[in-house]
Amino acid sequence: MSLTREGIAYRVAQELPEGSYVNLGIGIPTLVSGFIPPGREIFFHSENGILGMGPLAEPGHEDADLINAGKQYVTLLPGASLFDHPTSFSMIRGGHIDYAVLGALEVSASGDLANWRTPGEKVPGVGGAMDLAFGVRNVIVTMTHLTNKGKPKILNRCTLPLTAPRCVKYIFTDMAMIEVTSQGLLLREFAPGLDPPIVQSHTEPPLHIVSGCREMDVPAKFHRAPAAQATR
Amino acid sequence: MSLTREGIAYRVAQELPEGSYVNLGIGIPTLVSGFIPPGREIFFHSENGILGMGPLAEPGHEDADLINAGKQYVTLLPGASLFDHPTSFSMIRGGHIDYAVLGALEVSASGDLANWRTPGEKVPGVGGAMDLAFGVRNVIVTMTHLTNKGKPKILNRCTLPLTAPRCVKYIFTDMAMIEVTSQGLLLREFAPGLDPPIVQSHTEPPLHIVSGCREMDVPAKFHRAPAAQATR
Amino acid sequence: MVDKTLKTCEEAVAGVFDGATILLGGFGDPGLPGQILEALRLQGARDLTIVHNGAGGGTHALGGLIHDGKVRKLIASFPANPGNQSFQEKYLKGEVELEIVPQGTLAERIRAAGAGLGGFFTPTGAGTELGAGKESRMINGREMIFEHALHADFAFVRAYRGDRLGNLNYRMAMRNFNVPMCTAAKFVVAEVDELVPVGGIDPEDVHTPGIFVDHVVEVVRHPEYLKITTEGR
Amino acid sequence: MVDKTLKTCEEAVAGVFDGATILLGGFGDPGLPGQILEALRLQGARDLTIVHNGAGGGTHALGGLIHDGKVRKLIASFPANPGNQSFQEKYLKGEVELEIVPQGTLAERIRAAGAGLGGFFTPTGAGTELGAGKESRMINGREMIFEHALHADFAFVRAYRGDRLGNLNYRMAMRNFNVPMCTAAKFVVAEVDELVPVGGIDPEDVHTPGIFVDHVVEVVRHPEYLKITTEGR
Repeated sequence: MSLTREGIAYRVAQELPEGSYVNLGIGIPTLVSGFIPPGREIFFHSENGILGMGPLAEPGHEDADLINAGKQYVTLLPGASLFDHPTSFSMIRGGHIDYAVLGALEVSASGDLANWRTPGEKVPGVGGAMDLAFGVRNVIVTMTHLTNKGKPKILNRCTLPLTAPRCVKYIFTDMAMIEVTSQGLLLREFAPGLDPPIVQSHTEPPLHIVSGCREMDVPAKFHRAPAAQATR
Repeated sequence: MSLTREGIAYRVAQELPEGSYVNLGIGIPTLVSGFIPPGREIFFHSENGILGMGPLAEPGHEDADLINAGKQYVTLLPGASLFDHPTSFSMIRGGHIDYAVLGALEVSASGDLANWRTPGEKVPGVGGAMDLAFGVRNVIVTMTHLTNKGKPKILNRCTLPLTAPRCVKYIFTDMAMIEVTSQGLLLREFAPGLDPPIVQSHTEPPLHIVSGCREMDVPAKFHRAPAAQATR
Repeated sequence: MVDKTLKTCEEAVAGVFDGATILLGGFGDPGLPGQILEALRLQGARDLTIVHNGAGGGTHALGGLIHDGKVRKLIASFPANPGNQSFQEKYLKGEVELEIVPQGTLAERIRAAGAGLGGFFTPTGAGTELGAGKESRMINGREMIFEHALHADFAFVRAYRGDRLGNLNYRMAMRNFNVPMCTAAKFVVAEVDELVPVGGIDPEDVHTPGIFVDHVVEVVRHPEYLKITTEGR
Repeated sequence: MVDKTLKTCEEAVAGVFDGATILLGGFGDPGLPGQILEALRLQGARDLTIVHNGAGGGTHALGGLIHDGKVRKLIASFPANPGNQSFQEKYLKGEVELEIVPQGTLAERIRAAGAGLGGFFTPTGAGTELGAGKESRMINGREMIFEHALHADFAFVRAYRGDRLGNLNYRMAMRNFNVPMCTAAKFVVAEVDELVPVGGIDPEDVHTPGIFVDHVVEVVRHPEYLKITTEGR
């Protein structure tokens, strides 16, 4: 068993504390906002100058002048604010954003992140990825544990060009929740039905299993059977 | 004869073209706004975040939150804008302000300006003077031609600490209007009743008298008798 | 009386010369000066350097300009969108040069130019491919790299409301790169949804003071964007 | 529910420690947190470094803090006002250290800290007494000097309206140093004229987004300022 994409997003959402300022990347991170526990106040930031974003706009109710960094039409919650790019990236680079939830291609044992140049990609594009990786206090990576060829994405050393060195704090995958520390990678949680040795077998660097390492608390609807996982 | 302080301000005011963005320093420069020809649209800037200032507020009609850089209560004209210090000094340092009219203690033949540290002054204070002197395209100096001890303020070389080197474009005094160029100081106008040799005798560096050098066109009420001048 | 209004976008782009550097405002559609871009496409200037977050979509606006071969170089943070065919084709053929700049660094370099600064030290990019070869130093225990101010000949932006003094007001997410871009070019034109009388924008609501703007032109939005807007995408 | 409001200015300054660096907002009275300053004066912390445009007037507010000998160092652009007796006395006795910074450089150094930049090159001050000894280089044909980001432990400002999320709105000339100062300290408190419900400040009118603010406290203005205001000066 492992987690669906929604399952990863669900698990990350539980981790974000009340009152935190959060930037969500494209892909799995985008799903996180849908799983924030009711009543918990979280402020979502978008690079193009929005703090306090609400859900995507309902079809037919889009505002032509209000998109997020992924070019989707969004809404504002009460207490939102609007600003220009220099201010928006002051929030990011100045360490004011508490959490960036980002996708990743590779993460190293020391927290190096590679997520801006895919192998074989012809036209590069970095967007705000580097600013987020360098500037945000807590960089959370969400990704599938393995490439679609079944190779580990958590490596001793990244092979792809880095987005930022030593920036990742937590890795949430369909198999595990891992904390990156100066002492190495700590395995804190594993997906339902897995165990630490299985997670280790799919992870290149050694994992230190914390006392209290436990199964992830994620609803059954977000679990995925091994077969489904193998075909991904 | 020479000019009163108002006369100097009057003469400077005639020089500012329609549509120009102007920062006025403290002292004689402050008086300039009162002499702008009717119908000529000039935009006055204040370092503390105002563009489009109007006259001083009438007593009893002050707005506690609206002062200029000299801490006087001011008004706004239609089309004014308000902003923070970084934006205000972007206007100055970024070369967006067309004219700064500043007081001076000394100006050198090459346009060096000294106006921030008075001799014998115990507590220094620079304020926005350096940013203006370094950043504004056309720095206009207004001052009395002589110190109150009768010594020239226009010198071969400044003796006081510089505000900025080679920044002054025009000098307006009670005796003359002088342009600073890479070829030296050009005497363009002299006060009513004076002549170029008299102005030169009160000026340390050599003055080049331009063809067409003429008497200043300033109303008689702003002329001052020599006696009055001597007592200042 | 000062009057910075223009009647047409053709006037806005009339002075653009071959080899000019242009700051192009907008992030996605909000703030993108679509009608000025169309006028620029027809105006004929070539070998342009365009500074913009992305590379434009389809074959209209920036996509069109690139498609027509008018762009020599693009300075952008994210030209990699699948919709940017015009750019991708030209880039892969080597017909357009690309300088990739992290989005925050791009905004800050433009701001620095408008603020009269020579450049700044930022952590973003240090120790990566995009920081390679750049001057670097440790500041407060962190490696930082030097980034230069980015000046331009022209800036074209879109705002919501404007007046004859050049004051601009944006709505929602339109401010983005437009606020710094208006400060960093020698010649700045904004297309606006609505030209209002002087005083029609409250002094508290002026996001770009008129001092930064040379001209304002009122135009209806580019039909391509109206379509996108009403249909969503 | 997030609630950044405080009931009193005493709470705002409770954490200030001996030797702390404090960004003090305001230019003249607009934006000056007069009530927080009075609370700070009573709080007792010493050896403070205060960053402010001037040196305060009379013996209230910043003048009072200096008068009481709580200030070890002032970083300011214009401490030379004749009204600043408290500072001048202490300075001339060598009891307060002074760092003079040009006003624009001061604002920009604070902004740089808040923006995560290490510093910047500016022309202001090159070749003068205030530029002496600083790293310099030619950029685009102009001599520029390097200025470091200016970080602080605390920032105290005054705004017009605030909400429980820390969003702030200023009126008229209140923005001044307050906008950058709120971004550049570890702990930021704003005193406000009016605490409004969330949504009471339009998203377009938020000048300091709540992300930069730790606490908001509603207080009536310091009587010294009310007096000044109604009597003029």
